[in-house]
Amino acid sequence: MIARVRAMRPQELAAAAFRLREIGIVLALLVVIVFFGARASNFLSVSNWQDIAQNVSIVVVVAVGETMVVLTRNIDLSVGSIVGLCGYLVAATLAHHPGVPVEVVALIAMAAGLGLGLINGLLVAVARIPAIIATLATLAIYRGIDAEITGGKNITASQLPDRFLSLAASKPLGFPALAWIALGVAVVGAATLRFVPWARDFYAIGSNPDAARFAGIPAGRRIIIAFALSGALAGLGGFLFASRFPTLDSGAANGFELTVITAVVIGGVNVFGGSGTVLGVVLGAVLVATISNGFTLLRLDEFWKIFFNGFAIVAAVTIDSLVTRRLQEALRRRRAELLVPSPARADA
Amino acid sequence: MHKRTLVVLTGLAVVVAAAVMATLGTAGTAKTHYKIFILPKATGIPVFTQNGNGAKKAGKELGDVVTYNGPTTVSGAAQVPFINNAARQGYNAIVISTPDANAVAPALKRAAARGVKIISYDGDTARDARTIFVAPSTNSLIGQYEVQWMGAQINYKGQIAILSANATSANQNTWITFMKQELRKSKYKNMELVKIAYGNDDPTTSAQQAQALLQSYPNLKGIISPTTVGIQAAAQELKQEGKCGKVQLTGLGLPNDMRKYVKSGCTTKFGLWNESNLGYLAAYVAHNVLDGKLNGTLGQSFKAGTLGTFKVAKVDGNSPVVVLGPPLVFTPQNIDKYHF
Amino acid sequence: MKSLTLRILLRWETLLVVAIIAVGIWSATLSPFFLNRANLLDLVTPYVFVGLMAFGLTFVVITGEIDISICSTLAASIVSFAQIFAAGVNVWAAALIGLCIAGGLGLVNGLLIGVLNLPSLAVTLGTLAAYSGLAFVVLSGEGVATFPESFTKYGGGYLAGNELPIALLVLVAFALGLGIVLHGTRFGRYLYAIGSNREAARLSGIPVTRVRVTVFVVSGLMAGIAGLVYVGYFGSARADAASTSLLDVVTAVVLGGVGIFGGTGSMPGVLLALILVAEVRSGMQLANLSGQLQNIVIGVLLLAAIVAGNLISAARTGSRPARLHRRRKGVTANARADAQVLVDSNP
Amino acid sequence: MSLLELRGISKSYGGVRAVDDVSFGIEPGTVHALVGENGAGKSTLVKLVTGVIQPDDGDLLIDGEPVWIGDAQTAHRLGIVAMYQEPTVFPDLSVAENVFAGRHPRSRLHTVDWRGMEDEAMRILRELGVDFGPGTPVRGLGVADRQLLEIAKALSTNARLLIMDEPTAALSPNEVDNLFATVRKLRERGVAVVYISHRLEEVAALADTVTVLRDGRHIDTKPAGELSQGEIIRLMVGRSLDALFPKEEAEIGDVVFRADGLTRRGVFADISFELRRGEIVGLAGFVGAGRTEVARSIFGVDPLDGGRIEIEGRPFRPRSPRAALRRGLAYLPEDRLHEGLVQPMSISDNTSMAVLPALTAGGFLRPRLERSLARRFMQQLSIKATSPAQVVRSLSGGNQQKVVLGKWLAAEPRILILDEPTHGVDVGTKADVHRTISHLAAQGLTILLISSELPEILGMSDRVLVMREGRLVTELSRDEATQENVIQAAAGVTEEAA
Repeated sequence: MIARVRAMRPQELAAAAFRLREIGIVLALLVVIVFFGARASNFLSVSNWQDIAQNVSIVVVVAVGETMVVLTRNIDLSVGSIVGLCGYLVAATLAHHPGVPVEVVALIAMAAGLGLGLINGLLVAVARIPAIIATLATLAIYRGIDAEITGGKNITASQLPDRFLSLAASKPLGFPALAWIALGVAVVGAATLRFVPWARDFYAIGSNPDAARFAGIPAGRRIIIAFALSGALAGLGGFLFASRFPTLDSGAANGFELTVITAVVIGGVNVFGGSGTVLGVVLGAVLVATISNGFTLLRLDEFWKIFFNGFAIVAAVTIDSLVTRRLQEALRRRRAELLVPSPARADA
Repeated sequence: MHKRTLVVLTGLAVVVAAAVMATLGTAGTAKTHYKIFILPKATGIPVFTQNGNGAKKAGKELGDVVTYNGPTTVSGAAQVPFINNAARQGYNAIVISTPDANAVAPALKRAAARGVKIISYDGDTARDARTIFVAPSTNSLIGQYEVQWMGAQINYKGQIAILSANATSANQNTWITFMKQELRKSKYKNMELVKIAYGNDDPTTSAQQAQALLQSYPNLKGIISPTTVGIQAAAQELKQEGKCGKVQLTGLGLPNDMRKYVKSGCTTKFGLWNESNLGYLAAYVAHNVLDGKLNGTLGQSFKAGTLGTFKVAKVDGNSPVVVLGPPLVFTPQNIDKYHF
Repeated sequence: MKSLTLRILLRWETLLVVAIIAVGIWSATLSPFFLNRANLLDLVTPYVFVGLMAFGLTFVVITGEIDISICSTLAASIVSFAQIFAAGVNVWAAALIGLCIAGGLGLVNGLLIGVLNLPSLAVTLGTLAAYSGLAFVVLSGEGVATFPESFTKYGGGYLAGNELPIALLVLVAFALGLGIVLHGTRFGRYLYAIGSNREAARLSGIPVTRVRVTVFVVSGLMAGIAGLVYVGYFGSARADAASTSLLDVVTAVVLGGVGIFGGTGSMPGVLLALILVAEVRSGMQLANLSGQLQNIVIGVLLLAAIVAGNLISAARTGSRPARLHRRRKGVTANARADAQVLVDSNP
Repeated sequence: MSLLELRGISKSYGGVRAVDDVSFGIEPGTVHALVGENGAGKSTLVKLVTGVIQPDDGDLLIDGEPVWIGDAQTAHRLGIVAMYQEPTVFPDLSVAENVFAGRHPRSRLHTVDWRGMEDEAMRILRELGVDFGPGTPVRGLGVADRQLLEIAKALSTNARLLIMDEPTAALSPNEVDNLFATVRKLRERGVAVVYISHRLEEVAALADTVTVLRDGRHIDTKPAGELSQGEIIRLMVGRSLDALFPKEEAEIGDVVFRADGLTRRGVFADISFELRRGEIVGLAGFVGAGRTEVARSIFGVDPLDGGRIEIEGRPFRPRSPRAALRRGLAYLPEDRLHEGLVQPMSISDNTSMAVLPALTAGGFLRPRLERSLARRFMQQLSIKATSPAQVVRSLSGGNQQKVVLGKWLAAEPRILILDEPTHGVDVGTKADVHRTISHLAAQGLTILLISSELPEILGMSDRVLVMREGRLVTELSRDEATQENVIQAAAGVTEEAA
């Protein structure tokens, strides 16, 4: 196999590298399923996988938004706070006006999220604040607003209408409702990143910002759209979060951004932007959730999950950079063979 | 734009921002009898809000200024700035419930050194860091009752788990010790305590811990949750997994929170106490300590407004303690009588 | 005649002093207790550990990198220190081991970023979670709090009639020491050179890799020292220690005038910025504002610091305020070509 | 009427006349070669035409109409596309998307029409006779394929004028033939191609008309048939040797530096030469001959795949610039802006940067010492600045170059490699630098002078080495060397073809 790889022309190597990441995650997923399946009796049970699907659905919805931001070589740390804030908005709206249909409340959450994302976009694209600092600040600011609105009076599940509470429990066709919603978001997200022109520009901006500007792509406006979408999907994530954990306090979804970024990085989205697919991110999210579920079933300490998330990010980034370095090496070696400067040619 | 004007502008902006913050500040310090600072484990948890309201009611009767504030997340370290601030603002007494007895001890001792009287309630602090501990009920009773309620519901057979709050919380650990003592009795010989999980009084974590319990112990028969946040999260989790009735639930919970779950059979018996009375009593204890009538010697007695007289005693090895009374028991039949 | 950069730096520090005075006046109106000597001296004490971490982060940011794993490094090192101490080891020996662990965690970051040239944001984001996980595994839940007074006095102890906090002396000592290292030594000059133009620094014979690894070790060590002061002040070592302090540390560094793309910044600036953050926090505490609301004000302060920095640098050089994109490290072939094309256009 | 006409175009940088009153026209459907030494103004003209910079005076006319090309986008709209030695692409995207980045073909529903895009890309690629498909990720493409991609991109915006600046520098022989076939196809489609190359045999094989530039002035424009390679060389050279090169006589000592068989796969191969104390050795050759790459490998910046180096008789393995400096070897980089100086730092900080270990006591800086060092070189190299504390960014190009020179002289090297030391600086600075170089050589410093300016090479060097396409082709003594034979060696033109 190694001989074949070395013989491959760099073009095939690059195409293979493109697919490598998704294949890699699927392989890792199979290994994990076999490992935990053997050790924990109820790991392969339907109800367990329904739990996994349910837990992963919120991560996927928010990760699709985060992916769009990371593609443009930025990062959005504030998604955790947006989920918490919009989650509380959903609960508060339903508690005070139980009559409002659930779908409208979801749209309200997405609209609120969109607004918060827009602010992130303006801070990064217009005020020229580096994304890491801007979203670190808005992480704290949105969490503060969340605490101010909650003002110490948590909304408990008992105040929420049953129609909303039953959403998380319902499993149409055996597949949790939240997971259906996440699937829809992933499909729409993948389609957008594939077929919508301004979404394709995210890739160009992340891959080579100078060339993108040169090709006439309005980088600033595109980045604002990316942050706005990330905020909107985090808002929808807030809606799902509130239905899954109906008792909300101002600390809801604290640190959730780390889980989301783990899924995005493991999912093969390049930290420097320019490459990454929604399929990869969904697979990455499922892998993380499966391992976390496996840890629970093995009654491992809760905190190994946090350690695993961190370790996975570092490992994914290291593998990513080694693969690209190996590819450039192959390119240079191949070009060297072609370029044998023979003195004879000069005197022709 | 010339550099110098630019910098002056930025300087001005900062000064204006500072002025805006001034209008935000709301505290005023009116001089009345005593100033008492109520510091809960965290604001936002309904039971602690009710403690605060009870204390304020007592404050009105006693003519004291009662302030209720605290961190939004449950952590001992987060309470330290509030303790220092209360001392600095000249409060006469701090009435504190803490999730981490040791984390707050140094700050409380510093405050005491400045003449501030320290009273603990609900979550006790290190013994040498407070004058009197106001207990909602006799700890041993709470521990025994919860095991008895659970035993009755699963007719004394099967695996059970405990979903607690913080691992460092004194009241939780005391109740759990008494639960273990109760479980050693022959009546409970085929009931097995398999796991103690910690939800840190955070609704989301408690729900995740409850789901983890159900997943990692497929044939679990019952969950005891001695915290109002934990019992409510566990009930919601059982409802979502459709396991109400299959896995019994008991512990300490607020009637308003649990009414819906009692009606849908997720729990048939749980207990608590009147949280506002607990706050009311704690405020009276603080007032009497400041008057010098109480200084923590056993046997001293005092009148706590409408609640009658209480005596300082040594209870379950902890002293000096003032106990509110026996726990209330809520059942599907009497749940509608209580509205807190 | 002072050079241009010195004048601007001074201008930034004087701005901080003005802000400190303004916030002081505001806090005084809130409570008569604010202006008494004991209170003023005690103002910074709860944030000394934030300042020590900010000093470590300043070294990293000046070289053009970032380290957001410092709070988890602090947590992991103090829980290890606590467990070793609880196992009966003398407190100072245990503290030394804790520091070595903190330095070791910093070294891991340094090797991944300095030697393997991985992006520092992604790596330290990963180690933020990994080290926090380690901290909880070492000491989940039950905090250790039986530390002797002889140790905790450096965090929470007082001198001179119970008014002068020892922690303040620790902070000033480190500010002086590290300030000398940064502004007065060869190592410090290397940081500014690498932060401004890493390629030119390498061509000038500066041991770039060794320096970049070292700054992350320094950042780790300072998180370790901050941890010891934290334990002293709060009296207990828990795995979730300093989990909400990242915002304050980053604000102290950025508000202190340290350019986020590297190459600029001074230790006095960061110290003044820390005092300002501490003052704002304690003022808001006096106004009984909740911890979360305080975070809003600090978050706005952080954003304002960057915008002001952008405006000043734009005014000073008249160029576009700041790059919209961080240049992808490891300049690829075609990027060099761009550089080649443009080099002739502005001699 | 010509597609693009330059009329009286002039452009100068800080006193240096880069382009001086140039006028000529480029006809559609022709390959128009632009030749001249480095610094003759070729790349400045390219930047003028592609809107990167604007002329001081004179007009650019498209189809006879005067136009003002304010930026790259305007040039694009006018159909002018430039292609550089290393094409700028989106490495993470596929070939088709690289061609249509920012202007994806839309389907009826305003979505990206992938099939249409790939078909269109396939059509263009087929026309260029390319062997990779539209779906290939660009990250895996070599330089030659990336150039074809740039051409495809130009065709997709139906560009009318394609400028190719040294396109064959990094190509293998059959890749060059492939490129020629493509250029001929473009010509048939009526596209005008401006072909800039120092490889005169390529110019002879491909170009319809040739324009020769020298010292920024337009010398002549003639149909290719009427100019032999030798005549082109004679027009290219003959720069006035007006600048009097004060070459002090230096007594040449024994061998200080010996390199043999230096090789870096795909860049340069078996380079062997010796340098003697007090000697100035000129290293001539065109852009892409590998001179800078050799210097960077010797100085430890880039890796070295083979060969041995001896400094003062002792073997030297170039691991890093730091190791080279410790052995008394210094390298003044070609790219002053990015590799020579740290712009935001002061003159004294930059001057002392390479010698900090010597200037510090126990690791502590001694600013007084640094300032006096800086003053010494400001005075020695007559650098015009207010004080050593002045930020380098605010200095003129010439003064910046002197600061870089001062920085490396401060390192008191025994062997100094200078890479284009007077590139793009005013005449005054050039004379100062030359005076300093020859003075240092007289004091026993060994200098390897890499330069693309023939008068400088001939005027300053005791010996001249010439490199072409990664090989050392000839060595000429000071007396043998003339502008013609150096250029001929560099361009690979033999006697009989002249």
